Amino acid sequence: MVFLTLSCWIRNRGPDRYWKVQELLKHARHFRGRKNRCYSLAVRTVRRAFVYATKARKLKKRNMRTLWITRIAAASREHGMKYPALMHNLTKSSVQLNRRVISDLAITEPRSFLSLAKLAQARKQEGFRAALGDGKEPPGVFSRVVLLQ
Amino acid sequence: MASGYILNRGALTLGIHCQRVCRNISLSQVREKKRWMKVYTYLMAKKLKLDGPPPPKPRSQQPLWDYHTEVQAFSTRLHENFSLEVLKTAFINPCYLQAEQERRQGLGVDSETTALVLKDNAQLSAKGVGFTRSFLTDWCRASFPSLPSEGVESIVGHLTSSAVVTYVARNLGIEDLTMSAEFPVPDDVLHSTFMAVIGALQESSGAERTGFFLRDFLVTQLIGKDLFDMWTVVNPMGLLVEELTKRNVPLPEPRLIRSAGASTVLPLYFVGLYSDKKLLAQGPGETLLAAEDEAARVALRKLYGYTENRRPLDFSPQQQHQQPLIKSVSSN
Amino acid sequence: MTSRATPSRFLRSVLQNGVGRYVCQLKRISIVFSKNAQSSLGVRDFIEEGVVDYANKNPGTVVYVSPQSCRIPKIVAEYLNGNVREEIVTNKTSPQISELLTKLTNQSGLDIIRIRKPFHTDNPSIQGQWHPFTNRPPSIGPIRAQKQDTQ
Amino acid sequence: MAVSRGLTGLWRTCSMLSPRLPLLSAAAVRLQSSVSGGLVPQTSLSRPPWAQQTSPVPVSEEEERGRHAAVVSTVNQRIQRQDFGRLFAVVHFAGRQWKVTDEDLILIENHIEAECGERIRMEKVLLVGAEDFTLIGRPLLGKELVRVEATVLEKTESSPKVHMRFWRRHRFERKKIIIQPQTVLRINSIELAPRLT
Repeated sequence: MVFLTLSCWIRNRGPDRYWKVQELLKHARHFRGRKNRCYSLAVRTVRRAFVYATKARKLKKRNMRTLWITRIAAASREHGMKYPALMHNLTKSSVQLNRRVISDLAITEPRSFLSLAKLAQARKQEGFRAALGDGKEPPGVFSRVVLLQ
Repeated sequence: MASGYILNRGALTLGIHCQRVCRNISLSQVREKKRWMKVYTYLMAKKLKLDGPPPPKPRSQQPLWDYHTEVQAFSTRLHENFSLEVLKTAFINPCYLQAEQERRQGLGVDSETTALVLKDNAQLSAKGVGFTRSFLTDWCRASFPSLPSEGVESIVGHLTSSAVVTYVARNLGIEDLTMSAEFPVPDDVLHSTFMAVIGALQESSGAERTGFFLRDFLVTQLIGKDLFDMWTVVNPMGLLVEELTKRNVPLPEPRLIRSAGASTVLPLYFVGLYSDKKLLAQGPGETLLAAEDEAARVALRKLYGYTENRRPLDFSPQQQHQQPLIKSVSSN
Repeated sequence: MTSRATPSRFLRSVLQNGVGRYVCQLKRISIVFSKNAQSSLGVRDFIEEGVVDYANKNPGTVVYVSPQSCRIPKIVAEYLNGNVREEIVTNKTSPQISELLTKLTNQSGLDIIRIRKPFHTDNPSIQGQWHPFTNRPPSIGPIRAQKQDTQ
Repeated sequence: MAVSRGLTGLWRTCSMLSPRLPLLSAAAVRLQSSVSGGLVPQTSLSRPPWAQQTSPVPVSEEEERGRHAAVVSTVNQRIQRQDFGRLFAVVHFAGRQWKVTDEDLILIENHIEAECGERIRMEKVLLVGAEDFTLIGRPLLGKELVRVEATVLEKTESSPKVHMRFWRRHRFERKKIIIQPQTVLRINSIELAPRLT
């Protein structure tokens, strides 16, 4: 037989489900076991992987925020403050840095973070004095709660 | 046996059809699913595996290529006013001339009618090398006034080294335009071509613009580089002592200032260098010697003004180059 | 595309572009189309209307227009760092193609894959990175015993 | 009034900083933003809801003023002489805050209204720092004080992401491929002017 064109020369077999399968297996090649080559097993796993990836894009934001908070908490403890006090007092002194930047600063720019902590500390003292009245109370008084007892 | 036959046959047929396979098939195909495609892709993949990838072909020998336009676009793309004649000369390497002449002789045509009337870029290249070295040296002296001459030399050597220059040239699209005997263009040819381009720029637009060109494309490679990556100092402590005696500062005294985990597998020592009871620098290390070395390097960086948090290099565009800071701020 | 299955890179720029001057990274664009096929109708329209304007607006880009007998019209863009991108423009209208060309011009030719972090810096720390000794006064307990080693 | 509040906070921060870092003069300056000075209407958030506190610590106001002036003039002099090293800034851009320094790249998940190669100025600067001083905006630093410039490098597209939702046993499966526009910016310069008050 003489074939002048390539497409007639190559033998054709079976229906062409091949491409559809390849499209899907492309995403499954790194899986472990038979599901990286068997379509019927791969199809469910790939679907689940996509769903996980979709959900994880939201979860990542949440997880990163907790990570930043943990880091800020650790860093602020070093300067004698707790995380809630630091963030609250920074907001009160209208510093609107977000948690990502503050945790970055705590790692890469420790002196800037120190001054932020000092700022929050000063604001905290101011707040305490305001709560205690006109600020004439001696420094030995702990708080009103102690006085009431 | 059969598979070998198929492969041979495939290689023969496909080799011929390699370039125009789409066209042939699309002419002869019928409207149906292209069921032969799977086998065909397998065959092509097998062929690729057997033969290896095809040898690279210079862009100038592929279809759609107009040399004059390319050169013109090259000059406008970089916002420079090259004179095109000089620029074209800059791309012609001596090796290309030689190869071309041999090729013409091999064709057996009359040598007078086919004589090459092209100049090569040797002269421009030499000029470019000289200018680049002198400009970079001046620039280094101006930017890092306290750096000694060996340091300046090593920085200039790093910037004009073959690796950096070829990297820059490849990313500026010079490789396509270079006329060279071989392909892919060897590194030294690319290096001399880049230098020739700089020589051509100096000839057509003057030294100042060439300086800006070098600053924008070559000096930017310094960003993120450490001084001692470029300048290998074997004994930083000795250099520091030498430097301090030159400046009439008392000699440095190393002191262990902090340590942690000294008995573990991961010890950490901080060594501080004190000179006249003032802390010059401190550096960490896994052993005392390494820490001392590191501290000496930190001190040298401080002395030479090449610390990581030095003022960023000035890459402002040309028009506002001389403007003072305050003026530009108040004008907005 | 899950993140494990796809390749990724960090944010980069070609040759520190934009530090000194900005260089358009698209060096060459070739439009391959057919003179009479239906699928390249929009490309023919674009070549009549917009291609000259485009070439005038981008003098740093070489535009090749090549009519061939092909079914699938395409645009081949070559970038300064050597990457080549092919875009298939079957059955696209003239404004769509113009938009596509603008997009190709504005790109830098780096691979379009997942980018791991949305920032890149060469100087991550200006005041020196935090380490456990940063905020501690210089001499604390256990060091004194080892001071004799250094002297 | 706003300035005087700035004063009270200021000297305390400085005096606490200086004994801990004796080698280098460190200073932190609180700045009242120029924006809240009158452009923005007075709301419940523009000023803290409690009364202004006079300084309870026995330090006279003249001394406070003096200390504040000393710090401000020191920082101003350094800015005048330009002998801070590299600067970093925290800018608010495209809904996020970025800590940037010169020659940085940042990637914005949206397109912006500027051509490639154009210079833009980032005006919302929350914080500027050098090695020895930090200027903290409350919440923003003044436009005449600091100038952050950037170049638009690239306007490109993100890699395709699959958005897939699936509810088992409910015959619910949705698949969408998301490609969003992206912009790459290069920070060119961060400049400070000696306008500290």
